[in-house]
Amino acid sequence: MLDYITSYLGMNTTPGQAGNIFWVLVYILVVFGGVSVAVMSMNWLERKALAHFQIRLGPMRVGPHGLLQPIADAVKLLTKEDIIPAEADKFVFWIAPLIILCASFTVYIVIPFGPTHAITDLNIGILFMLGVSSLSVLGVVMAGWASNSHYPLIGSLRSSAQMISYEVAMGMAVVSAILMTSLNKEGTGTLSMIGIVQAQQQQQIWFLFKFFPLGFIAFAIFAIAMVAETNRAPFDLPEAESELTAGFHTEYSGLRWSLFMLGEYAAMIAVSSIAVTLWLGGWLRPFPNTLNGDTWDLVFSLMPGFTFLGLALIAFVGVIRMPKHPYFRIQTIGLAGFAAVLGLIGLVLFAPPVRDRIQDIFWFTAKVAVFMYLYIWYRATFPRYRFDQLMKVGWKVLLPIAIGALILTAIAGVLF
Amino acid sequence: MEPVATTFFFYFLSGLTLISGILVITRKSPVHSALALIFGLLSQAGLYLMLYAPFVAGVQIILYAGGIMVLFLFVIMLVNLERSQKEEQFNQQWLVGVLAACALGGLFVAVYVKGSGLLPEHIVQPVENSNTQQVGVLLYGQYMFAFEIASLLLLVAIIGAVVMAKKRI
Amino acid sequence: MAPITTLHYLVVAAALFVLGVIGVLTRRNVVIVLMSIELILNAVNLNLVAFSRLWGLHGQVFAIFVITDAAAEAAVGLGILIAFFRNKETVNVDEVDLMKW
Amino acid sequence: MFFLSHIWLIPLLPAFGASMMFFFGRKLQKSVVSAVCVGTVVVAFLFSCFAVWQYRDYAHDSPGKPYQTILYTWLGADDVGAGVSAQPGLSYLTHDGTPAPFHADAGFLLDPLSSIWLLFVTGVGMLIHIYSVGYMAHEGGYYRFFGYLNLFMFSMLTLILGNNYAVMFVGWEGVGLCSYLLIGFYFHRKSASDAANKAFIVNRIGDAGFLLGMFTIAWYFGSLRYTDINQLARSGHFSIGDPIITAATLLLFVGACGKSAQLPLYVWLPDAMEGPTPVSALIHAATMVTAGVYMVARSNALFVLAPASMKTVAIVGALTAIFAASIGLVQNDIKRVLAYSTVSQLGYMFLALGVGAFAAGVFHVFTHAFFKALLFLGSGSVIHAMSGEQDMRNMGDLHKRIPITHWTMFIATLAIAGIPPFAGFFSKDEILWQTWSSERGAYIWLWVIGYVTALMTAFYMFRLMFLTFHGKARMSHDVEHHIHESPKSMTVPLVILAACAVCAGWLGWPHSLGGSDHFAKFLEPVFTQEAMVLQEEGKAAQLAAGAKEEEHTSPIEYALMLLSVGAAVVGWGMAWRAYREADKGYVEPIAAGAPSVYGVLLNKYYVDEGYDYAFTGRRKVGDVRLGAMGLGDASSWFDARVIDGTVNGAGWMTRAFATLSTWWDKWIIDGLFVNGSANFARVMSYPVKLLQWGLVQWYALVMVVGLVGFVAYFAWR
Repeated sequence: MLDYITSYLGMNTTPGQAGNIFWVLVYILVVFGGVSVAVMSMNWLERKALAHFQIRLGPMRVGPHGLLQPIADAVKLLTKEDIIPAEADKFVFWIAPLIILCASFTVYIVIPFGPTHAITDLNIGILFMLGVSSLSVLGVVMAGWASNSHYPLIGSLRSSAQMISYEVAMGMAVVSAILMTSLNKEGTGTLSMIGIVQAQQQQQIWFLFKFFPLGFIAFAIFAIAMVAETNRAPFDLPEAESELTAGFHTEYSGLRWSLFMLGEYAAMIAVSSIAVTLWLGGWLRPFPNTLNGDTWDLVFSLMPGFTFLGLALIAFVGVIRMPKHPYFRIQTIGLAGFAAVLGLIGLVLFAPPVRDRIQDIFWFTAKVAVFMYLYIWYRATFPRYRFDQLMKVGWKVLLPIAIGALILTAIAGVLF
Repeated sequence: MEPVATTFFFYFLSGLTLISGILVITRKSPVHSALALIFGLLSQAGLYLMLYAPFVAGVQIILYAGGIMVLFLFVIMLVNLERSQKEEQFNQQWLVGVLAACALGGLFVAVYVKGSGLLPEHIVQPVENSNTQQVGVLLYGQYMFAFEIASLLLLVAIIGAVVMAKKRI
Repeated sequence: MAPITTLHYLVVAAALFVLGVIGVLTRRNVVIVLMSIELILNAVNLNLVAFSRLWGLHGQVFAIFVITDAAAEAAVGLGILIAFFRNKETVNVDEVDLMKW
Repeated sequence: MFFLSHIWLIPLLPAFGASMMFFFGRKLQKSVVSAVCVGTVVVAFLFSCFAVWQYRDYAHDSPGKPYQTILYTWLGADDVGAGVSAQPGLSYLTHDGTPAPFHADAGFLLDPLSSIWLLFVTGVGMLIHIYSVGYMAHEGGYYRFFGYLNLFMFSMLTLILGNNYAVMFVGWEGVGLCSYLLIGFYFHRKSASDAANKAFIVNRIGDAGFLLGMFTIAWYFGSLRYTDINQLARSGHFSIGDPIITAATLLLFVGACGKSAQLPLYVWLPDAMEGPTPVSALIHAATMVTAGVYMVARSNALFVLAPASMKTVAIVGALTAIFAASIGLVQNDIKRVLAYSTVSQLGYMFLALGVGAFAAGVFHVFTHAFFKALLFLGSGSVIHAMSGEQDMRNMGDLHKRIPITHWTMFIATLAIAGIPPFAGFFSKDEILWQTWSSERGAYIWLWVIGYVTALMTAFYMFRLMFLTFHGKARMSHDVEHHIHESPKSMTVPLVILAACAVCAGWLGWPHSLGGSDHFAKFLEPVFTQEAMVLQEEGKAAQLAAGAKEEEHTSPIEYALMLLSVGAAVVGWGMAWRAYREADKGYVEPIAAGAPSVYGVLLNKYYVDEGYDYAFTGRRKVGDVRLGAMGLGDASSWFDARVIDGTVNGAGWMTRAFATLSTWWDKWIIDGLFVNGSANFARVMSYPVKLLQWGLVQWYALVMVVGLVGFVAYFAWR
């Protein structure tokens, strides 16, 4: 049993390919927990960031600077009464959020956090991701239909049309990225996520900058289409609260509603990691060509530690600026403890064995985090589209440009 | 690499497929049928994976589950089916139909069993991780013409659907 | 248990095919008839992919073509369905009998 | 060689202007309209100047070699050259039964003859366009007028530049149409529309002749191209006086009579003065009416082979000349005088052609174009000044009020009267001299007629001058108050034309006066070949003009010159005596001398009335109608009695049959056969119907059952 467990550590591949059930389960647990934590912190981050965009403070009560707000929300949602409308189609109503959740989380099977840090590596990975993430529209549609009410129905109709429309452009952009992977000596590309990142490693360039600006155009199209794909602002018509009170999940409450939220944020992270994998070189560290050499490798491998120390510093400043009043003593202590934990993590991350294993994951996560922040930024900045404008953008602007970029990429690939 | 517990997964997935098929043709509400059909499709994708056809599986998921079924649900929502749900779901000659179909199925099984000797014993084990390349080579090489014809067919289908479904052209 | 041979897949496909045929022959709701047609196509696909394990990849390529045709068929069929519903306010196939003399 | 190889662009320029006018004219500003139309014609003029210049280079080594460019085959077989019936397209049998392909190709031809026409048509046309800008400034239908003018330019240039009779016929009909449209420009005036109809119908008679002649030529020569025809005609295969060629040429001459207003088809031209004056100047004096001359000169190779036709041409020309001149003596409408003088000058030209002096005829066309256009424009300017008054009896003493018009018209009068060294002198004298020096006998009378005509011409032209510009002022006061000189755009063309009227003749300064006849020498190549043909026929006397300048510088020529100049001066003097002091209610000398003659002349020999009796049938002879309207009466009677009777009878018969067949149809056909068979079929088909249930699922079920049986059969066979 034990050696079955340790046998995996020797082989340098993903547990799925190694066929090692134990480590597969471990990875699944880790990823699932990590994504859930990420979603919760994302929730907090979004509220705070939006608040500061709008010159507000945002959640401040629960915990220092509302750090514990997500936990409070979770408790509230879990204990809330779960209402199913009388006229609703019970079974579909019940299963719709599950579909979305499964669709959003199944994707994580193939997301490569590092050369060996993925649950498994399907050789149709990107295809699998697109397909499974496109399943979530079924959940949305069913939720809207099952509620047997007008707003949700309209919302789900909108979302089905919107998602199908934008999948086309998205697929085109992805294909042009996959085309780039086949520009090697033997001329065979790959669909597997890890393979794509390794292709960028071999070609010494992120696909974002390949055949500039072709790669960039494809990336931009994907970056737009993925926002529409996840029903986020400015494409959040299916849940436009100003038009259809909450869109397809108007009738939902409590746990199911939280499942919707969980699925939505998980899908956001998933598509962002697709973008990172395809164009931003996945787990590769930035500037591999210009800033190379052992010293630079050392510097970049120390990055994670410094990051956590920086977070700890911020938290510590927060501790200092905490009002000196008995009411706030507990919060001050808690924040100090939080800072201490962050600092400790940072110190641990400096240890050579840890940092060598951890830095791939760090870079990947950092790049995804940038996208997450972009999501919030869009939501704070852009007004919502009208539906016909949305369709027009999808079919008449994005799709032609994507096809053109694809063709040009093919030509460029043949020429150079 | 031999996939784990082939036998179990085969029976599991095929059972899921058949059950969902039965649900599809028996449910009253079309949405339930669609849901069942989606499950069937997904489990069939699993069967394809077991048959070392990952690309077909992916296409199955994207096109069928992601595309066609969404289309179905879309139409089901457009078309108000309240009335037809209250009505009789099966037509008059349903018994004859069932009998004929069952006869056909039995005939198929009999023919398979009878002709199973014809199937070659050895199973070509296609290397899984180059499946997509091989399919692509076939698709764009030997079946190029058929591929173009299929794209033309899709175009015609799009135009036809628009013409028929649009109120005013 | 007995190893899984191609015959198993063929039998499953046959059963699925029969289910589809039953749906086509007996249901009155056009939408479900269309879904049953999808079932039939899937049974065929299963056959093809199963055979492709014996005789090379041509079966899979053909399966992809079948999926394409299924998409086209669904689009046109649903278009017809919508047009028909707009005219007769029903989706029952045995009320489509204008061709009856 | 750009311009030469693109001569087909010349007609297209005015055509473009015309199309612009007809499509957008209604919306365009007057300035734009005049810019477009005048601009196209100016460009066409420059273009043709360059083209002719380049033609000089082209034909430098072999003078008179026609330049021919064929764009495409317009109808018929598309082969170039002698045809074989195997070629695609229409083909027909020529007179000797050999198949020939009919090719009327859109081809264009430039040789000295057509280049002369090209130059003065575009030149005079350009001047008249400019003139019209001023003249029509206050008229309605401005764009319509200019569109018609441009269309006319297009047709005329097509007529000139075509390389075969078919294209020429297109232009021929085109100019006919345009003259119809322009004569009837004031269509709201009954007289104008009547005149337009008259012109069109009379022209149709001529066109019919032209068409028949064209067919005869095609049937006889197997081609319509000038080059082919000339080649064949000069090859010497055909004897002089070949009957068919004679017939063809006579038919062509009928067409020429219609277009160029010769006896007996001249009647339309005086009435054509109903149109605006620039139109009279351009179409009915300078260009269109000379189309007949062009056609005859163009087919000279045929005419010299038919002496009979030549004689006909000469006689008709001479008679027309004196006839029209005699009418012109007494007319009072200024434009009608000019119209009759035009007719008689055309008669001169045909006289020249008829006696074989083609070059002289063409020369007269050339000079006449300038001074007659000038006269018409001047009269237009006078009418403009007199605010629409056309009757000379109400004019007089205008020479100080509108000096430019006066002097230019005076120059033109000198020219037409034949006072040296003005243009008319050379050409007219040339014609007279050729007439004299052609074969003796009857031709001497032709010379006499020409001479008398010259006298009359001088008389009525100076009569016009004196009545219009001198004598006492006879107009009413308010008219007199309005008299004013015309605007620049009208006077400038007058001056230019006056310059031409002075100088144009010098091109043909005869050898006898120590000049070298450039004009004839330029035209020589076109005509000399006939001279050859005729010489070996021994009719040296009928030699064409170009061939025989050298040997005739006999004293008789000088004598004749003096005579004709004398005639002009005498006519001048008579007019001076008669009309110098013309005051209100003056008396015409002829009216004083011989009132009956005066009446006859004033009523133009009652020709129109005669035509009304004979042809149109507008007047009855006794109580029967002859002519067209008579035919109409007869056919209406026939229609009312015979045709309608037959129709009614047929109707009655039909009804009778219908009742019968109704009964048969209802009871036998429908009852027995149709319904019977239908019922029979229905009864018989009942069991089969059970299969064709009309439900798709039922069909599917049947299909599945069939499939089961099929598979079962193949499984356990």
